[in-house]
Amino acid sequence: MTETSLAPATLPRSRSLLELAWLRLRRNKAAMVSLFVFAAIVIFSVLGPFFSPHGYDQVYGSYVKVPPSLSPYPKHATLEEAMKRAASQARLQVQSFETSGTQFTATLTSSRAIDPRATRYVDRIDEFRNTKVTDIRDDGRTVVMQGDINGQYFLLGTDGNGRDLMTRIMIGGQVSLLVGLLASLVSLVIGVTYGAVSGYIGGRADNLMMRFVEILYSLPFMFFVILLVASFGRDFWLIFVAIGAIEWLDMARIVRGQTLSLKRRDFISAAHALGLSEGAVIRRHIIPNTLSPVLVFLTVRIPRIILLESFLSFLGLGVQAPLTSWGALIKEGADSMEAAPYLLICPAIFLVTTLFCLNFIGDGLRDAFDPKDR
Amino acid sequence: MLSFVLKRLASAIPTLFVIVTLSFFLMRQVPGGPFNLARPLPPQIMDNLNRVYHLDDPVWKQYLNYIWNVLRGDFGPSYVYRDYTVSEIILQKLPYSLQLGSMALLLAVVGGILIGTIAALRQNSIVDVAVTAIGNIGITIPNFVIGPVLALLFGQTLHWLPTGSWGDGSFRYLLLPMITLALPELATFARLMRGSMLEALHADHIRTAKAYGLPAKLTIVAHAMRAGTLPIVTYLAPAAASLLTGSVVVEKVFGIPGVGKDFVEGALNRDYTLVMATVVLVSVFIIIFNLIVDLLYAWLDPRVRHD
Amino acid sequence: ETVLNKGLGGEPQSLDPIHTTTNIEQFIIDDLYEGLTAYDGAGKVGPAVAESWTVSPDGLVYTFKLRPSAKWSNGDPVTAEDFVYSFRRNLDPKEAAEYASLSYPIKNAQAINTGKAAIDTLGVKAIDAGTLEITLESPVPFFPELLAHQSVVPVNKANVEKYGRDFAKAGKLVSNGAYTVTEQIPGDHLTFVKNPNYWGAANVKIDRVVAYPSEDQAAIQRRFLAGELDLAYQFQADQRKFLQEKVGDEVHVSPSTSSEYYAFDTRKPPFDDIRVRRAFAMAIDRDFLANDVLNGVYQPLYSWIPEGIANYTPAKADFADTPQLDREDKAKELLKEAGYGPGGKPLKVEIRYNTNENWKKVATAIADMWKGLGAEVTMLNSDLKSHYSYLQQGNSFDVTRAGWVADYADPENFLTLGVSTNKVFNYGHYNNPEFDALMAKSFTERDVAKRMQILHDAEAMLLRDASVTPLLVYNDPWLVSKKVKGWHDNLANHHGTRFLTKE
Amino acid sequence: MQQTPVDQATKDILLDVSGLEVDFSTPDGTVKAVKGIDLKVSRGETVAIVGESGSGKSQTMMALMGLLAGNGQVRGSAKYRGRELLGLPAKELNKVRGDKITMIFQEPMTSLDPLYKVGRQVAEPIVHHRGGSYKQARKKAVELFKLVGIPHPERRVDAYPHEMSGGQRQRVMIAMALANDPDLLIADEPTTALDVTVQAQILSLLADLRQRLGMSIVFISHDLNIVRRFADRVYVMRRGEVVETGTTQEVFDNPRHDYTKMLLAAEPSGHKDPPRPDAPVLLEGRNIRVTYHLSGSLFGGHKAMDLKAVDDVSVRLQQGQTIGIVGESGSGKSTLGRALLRLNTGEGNIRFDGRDISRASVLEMRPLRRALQLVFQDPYGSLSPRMSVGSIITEGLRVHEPNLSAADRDIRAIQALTEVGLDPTARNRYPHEFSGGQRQRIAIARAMILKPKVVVLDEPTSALDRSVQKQIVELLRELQASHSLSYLFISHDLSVVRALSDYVVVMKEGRIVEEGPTAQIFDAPREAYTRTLMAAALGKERVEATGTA
Ligand SMILES: Nc1ncnc2c1ncn2[C@@H]1O[C@H](COP(=O)(O)OP(=O)(O)OP(=O)(O)O)[C@@H](O)[C@H]1O
Ligand SMILES: Nc1ncnc2c1ncn2[C@@H]1O[C@H](COP(=O)(O)OP(=O)(O)OP(=O)(O)O)[C@@H](O)[C@H]1O
Ligand SMILES: [Mg+2]
Ligand SMILES: [Mg+2]
Repeated sequence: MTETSLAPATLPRSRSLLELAWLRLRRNKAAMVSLFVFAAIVIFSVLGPFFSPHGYDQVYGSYVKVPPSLSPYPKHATLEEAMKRAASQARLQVQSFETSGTQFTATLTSSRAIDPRATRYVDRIDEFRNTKVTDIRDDGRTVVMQGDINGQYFLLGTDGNGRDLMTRIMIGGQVSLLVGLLASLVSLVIGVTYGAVSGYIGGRADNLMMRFVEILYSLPFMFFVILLVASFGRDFWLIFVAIGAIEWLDMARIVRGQTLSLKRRDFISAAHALGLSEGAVIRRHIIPNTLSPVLVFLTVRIPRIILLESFLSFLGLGVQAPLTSWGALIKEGADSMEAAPYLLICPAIFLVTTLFCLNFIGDGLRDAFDPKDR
Repeated sequence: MLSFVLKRLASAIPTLFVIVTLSFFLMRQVPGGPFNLARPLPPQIMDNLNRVYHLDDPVWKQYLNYIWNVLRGDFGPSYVYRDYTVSEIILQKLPYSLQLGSMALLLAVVGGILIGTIAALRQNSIVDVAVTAIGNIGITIPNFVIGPVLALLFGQTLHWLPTGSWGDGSFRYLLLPMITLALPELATFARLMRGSMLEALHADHIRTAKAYGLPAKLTIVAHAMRAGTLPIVTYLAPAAASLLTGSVVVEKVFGIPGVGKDFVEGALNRDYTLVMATVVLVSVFIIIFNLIVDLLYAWLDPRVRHD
Repeated sequence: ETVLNKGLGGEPQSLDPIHTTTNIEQFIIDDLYEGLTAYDGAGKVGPAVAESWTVSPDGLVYTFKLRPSAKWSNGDPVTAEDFVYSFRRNLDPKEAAEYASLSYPIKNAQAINTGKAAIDTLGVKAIDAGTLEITLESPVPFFPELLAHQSVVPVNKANVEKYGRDFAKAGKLVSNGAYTVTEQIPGDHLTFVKNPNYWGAANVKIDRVVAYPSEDQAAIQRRFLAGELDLAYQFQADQRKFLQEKVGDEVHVSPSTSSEYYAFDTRKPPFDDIRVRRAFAMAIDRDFLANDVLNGVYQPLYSWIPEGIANYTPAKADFADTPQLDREDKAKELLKEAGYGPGGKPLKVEIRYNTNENWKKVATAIADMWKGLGAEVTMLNSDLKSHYSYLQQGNSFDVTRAGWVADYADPENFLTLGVSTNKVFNYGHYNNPEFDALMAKSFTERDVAKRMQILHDAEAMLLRDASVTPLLVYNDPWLVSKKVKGWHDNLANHHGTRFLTKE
Repeated sequence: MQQTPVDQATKDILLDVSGLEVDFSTPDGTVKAVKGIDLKVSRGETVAIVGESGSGKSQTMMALMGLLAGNGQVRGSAKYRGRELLGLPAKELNKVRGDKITMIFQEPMTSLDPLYKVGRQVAEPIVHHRGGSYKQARKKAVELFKLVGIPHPERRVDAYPHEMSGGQRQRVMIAMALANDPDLLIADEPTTALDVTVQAQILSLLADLRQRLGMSIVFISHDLNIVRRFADRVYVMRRGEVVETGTTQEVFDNPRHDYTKMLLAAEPSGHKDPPRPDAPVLLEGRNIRVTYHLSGSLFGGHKAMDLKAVDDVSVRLQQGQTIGIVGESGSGKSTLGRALLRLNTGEGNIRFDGRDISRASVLEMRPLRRALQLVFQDPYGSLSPRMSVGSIITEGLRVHEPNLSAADRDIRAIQALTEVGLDPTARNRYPHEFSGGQRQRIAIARAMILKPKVVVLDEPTSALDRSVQKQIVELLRELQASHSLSYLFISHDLSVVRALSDYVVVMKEGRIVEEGPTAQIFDAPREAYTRTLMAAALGKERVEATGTA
């Protein structure tokens, strides 16, 4: 194996560390499938609303809390009831009501002459549309109206305000994914840097830096958030400030701990001997070797951050209604978990699936960056 | 070592002081006071209340007063729970939180380490995937879902366990809240453990242990797990602090008389003195546990001792 | 021993009557203390410690005859002196009692409470041990109702003086009600046991009450369904149907004297224009809110004052009987007149509400309705303290959510929110001298029917000007086990345990 | 110490390896590390395996002990007393491993658990296989430490691995391997970090055990002198194959294969002339002291004390000079080397290129690092485990030649690897995927790629076979000649020291006991300690002389 003097061109390329990691990641089936599913969820959340027939804030008064269904609403059995509702708004009585296919015919009566504009009362409710008066009898005291049944799909049902849950999950996904990924990225960058620097410098600086972490740990977070709202308004980006401000603390402690043992290792001395700057030693030697717990911890924290966002919105920070997030949807769903379990289950499935993907990706990355793991 | 501990404890005093000061002023910057009720109080009565509680003094004066009182061990009366001083409230509730929290902590640590180790040993097997799955569910499904579901299932439906209340403090009453409280941390510990175990198992000295025919158990427990628990140990401090000081959700869902609720309610009620007490409580926990963790870390890893 | 397990719906903030503010404490006070008058099991105010009373012709002097058999839990008799002490304590500025203002009708009360008069000038006098005389500043027709309030029950002077601030703790408290408190573990439970010295002890059937403060409504519901609670206050609004399917008539909802409303800021455009306010008020489909969004624990409210107050017929908003669709047409017209809407000035409206699932749902639905008027509606939530302190400091807003629960069953208690001098509660700063005049007049009118008519007119005026628009009235939701007998749903939401029995 | 050749047919065969193949999968294809070798060891026999670095010696042993890395695969057969070891479940294997068969790893530095005291690690297999308490086992450990010549054994059992010198750790491993009186001892380069006196002591200890207990030894070594004195039979390996085998005498006297011939011929030779006397002093350390604070045990035991690892040592390194540093293991050589480069907390006055650097800050030191390089004694530990070899080697270039393009850096890396005799295709592999000798060369390449002025070489050739060693020595010489480099050469291999250095410093217990020009130290040592050192080495040479005659 020695004495090779091949020209560089015929040698396999020297690959960067990221490339090597990617090569290994690609072989990890679970991670690749997860990456795929995750991408699908992202696409679903980002592009979904453009294809959804419902707006995320569109209220369907007739369909409050209807359960998921593969067939369109309105359900046949409810139609007559709906017509009665519409008629009573128009001060009319329903004499007869029939449907055929997607058409309905209703005969309405009143003690006085009926204004033909009464069709708008029928059109007004979500079940019917295109209602026309086809016959007027009894000096206008009886009218026959015809129109279409307005079939609409709510695959995942509707929420307590009569809004399509699926569209809301899409919108919520955008918010949650953005917050979850971005805020954890923020906390990752701050936490890892801070922890590595603190542990690496050690001594007095470390002591001071860790005391600072303790101080941040102990400050009443809720006041911090309320104050943030009170003094800076409700800027969406404040969420990252608020979440970032606390989430990096654990990360910093973990990285610091790892750094303390790492910095005694010979390869760190070797890096010094090469003349690497302190920053480079931390960046190139310390941090990559803390990667395993960091990646794992990160994937564990993302759901926490997503749920934390819903807590922030409780304090007035975070997304404002009618915008929503998975955390908020789950919270809403939890309130009626017995009466309308799908309100909890549907968003939870998305969150759990996402987390699963992130976990497998995280594990995959961990393995990919651990050269001993093959 | 003793001098290290003493030094750290000494440095805790300025730390605490900074925490108290920052919290105090932070709190006063926040809109709304303890007496801004949903049922508004007439101005005359508001004046009386502010006068009685010295809320009409300038903030710096209130601060000095507060510090002076705290130094004498008086944390003041609660603005909301009018019959009690905050010390009474905390001292009355803390034991419940500590009992439940320490059980949950034990469950989380022991369970997490065990599960994580098993998953690492069976990397990428069904067991691993199952453990990962359970862990993920423990982390993703928030406690405000897990708690009610457990209570619904085991309490309301099956009638095996009470759905809530501290009751006589027996295990029957504590089981569900303990699980709810521990689950997310248990899952976190398990995930961390799995990762660090995988790394530890690849170390060369594990090869040595194998070469010397040490049984797998000993190799794993003594050699791999010791290295593997290091990241867990660091996470222990915040986890312990948060578990031991209770959780507002678990306390509400199961009707546990702990201090966890006071953290959130205190803030929402602007119960300044109670909030300050909880801040001090958390900082004391954090400081002590960080110290313990640093000692534990040094004990586990001799290489960091000379720092 | 009969034990009643009760879910209170929240943690009491104090057992000292003068520092209680919510109905959670009211439930406790009802069991522990008894005032001169009190609510019975059906929610009617009647004699309690005061056996009977007389009113002077000018309506200023009330003379109460105390029940000789009324005793403290330590066996001492309840005397007029105790009441004098308690009234003075309630008004002592050093005590800073939250509900002191409720006693302001008493002579010199306000002056004392604001530190302008000595405490012994209060118009409450003990004629002898069994006779109490209360003099008022001006006639208050609903004074007996006031005296049933939780803040004016008596405390035991010796007890208070002995323990100071600690007197109201379990084991120390000496009370004069049907029960005494023997144990309190904050956050877990309170135990009351029957007070053998209570004058009506013979009729008290439940020996012990364990009250759980649980404030988590879902948890209360679970505990009730698991049979751990016999009686529970408050379940989640939208669970009513679900619960009714499950436990049928154990679910009780009965209207309360409360109002859930939106207030418009009348100080600035667009809501300085009455037409805009009226348009917005009309466009709200209150039936949809009550029946579909909140699913049954609320009822639509078209009047400012809810139904049920004795001798009073609420005034309804003029659009109450118009079909929703026509109201919307009318609203659009009004807006057009005012120069808003398509072609006119843009309408940007922000709804403020304090964080709460129900208020969020309501705001969402209303925002959707107002969008139909061509308004651009946003929502803004904050925590309760931030929300109310913002309003109470007189800050400006567009529309805000607020609620009012009557302290006593009189229309005045609602209408006072619209008085222009009321800087704190009148969030929208409604300022109508005519209305103020009507209100002033109502205090001097001694004839009940006439007085009620005046108040009715005032209410109609308030609704017409639409500075506030009522939305819903809360139905007090109770879960009452079949085992509990003697339960009467009532407007005042008073349910003293002494009126109940349990099998 | 001459052994009579043992007739293997008459002895029962203890270990029988046949057709053993080891493959490793890497991103750039499969590495065939061992390509079907046969090997037999009889009772009481010492079999030596010599051969090129990276030829698969260590991996053969790993394979039969069931210790291959995750990406490795083994085929073939390896029988111990007729029992197939390959594919045996761990439980069964554990009855043999550590009890009947023990192994001394090539890199003792990383083979010990950093979290446990060394005494406890030695005790573990004793307790496990022999029973008894840890207390008794600890006593045995102390004895063993004494046996392998660790000073202050009572105290040293309570040291952690990172507190011990390279040689001390190696002896801990040896102690561990001997603890259970094994049937078969696999010793992979067991004496590389030991000075000649200790080496001799260890070897005679092994010989004694073999005699007394009938222990068999598989002895992997680059030191042909030792092999010759110590082994009964020899296998010569190259590129994963056994190219020649026979009794020691046959192989040494009558090598058949070209590679064997080359190996035997490749003795370090020549000598170095001192630099011109007026050559500038490049690096000078005066009164260097390094003290380690040994904390006392927490619960009584022993008291805290200060260990003077380097005690008032001064060295002057001229341009173009090579100073050899020799001395017993644990005498402070490595510590001194690090102190001179300001890599530990040494005190004293250090001047580089006329500049006082003893107080220089990290920042001020940085530009100088390029000129001051170090090859660590423990190459494995000094290579970042998560970096590919390509990036490890070019790391210095990133710092000191930041304008170099990635492609240029890669070309330099290929050059450097080729120079130290490594296959440049291995750039994308990680340190743990190399053999001991390969890692050592990676470490050398990393230092030399920067074209430094002063290099501290801490045992740079200990894991290299003669042929590669020669190549490296030539390389060092060449670079020195062309760039007039200065070396501080720390080594136990006196023949290399003699061939490379023009000045020798002898250390003992942190102090310099003697120093002078190479010839003077080797031919006319003054101090008693130097004399014993030389005696041990010369004794070797005498054997050599008779052997080659
Ligand atoms: N995990 C691995 N992945 C890929 N290749 C490996 C791995 N481990 C060892 N090798 C390769 O296997 C070959 C044999 O290595 P081995 O350690 O047996 O060599 P050796 O003969 O002991 O050499 P040395 O004398 O330098 O220690 C080497 O070329 C090495 O690069
Ligand atoms: N971190 C440390 N803590 C305590 N003692 C140490 C530490 N590092 C080294 N020592 C001790 O200092 C002495 C000198 O060590 P050094 O590594 O310099 O020896 P050496 O001459 O290089 O030996 P070898 O030839 O075995 O490598 C040894 O006794 C060693 O045990
Ligand atoms: Mg080897
Ligand atoms: Mg050394």
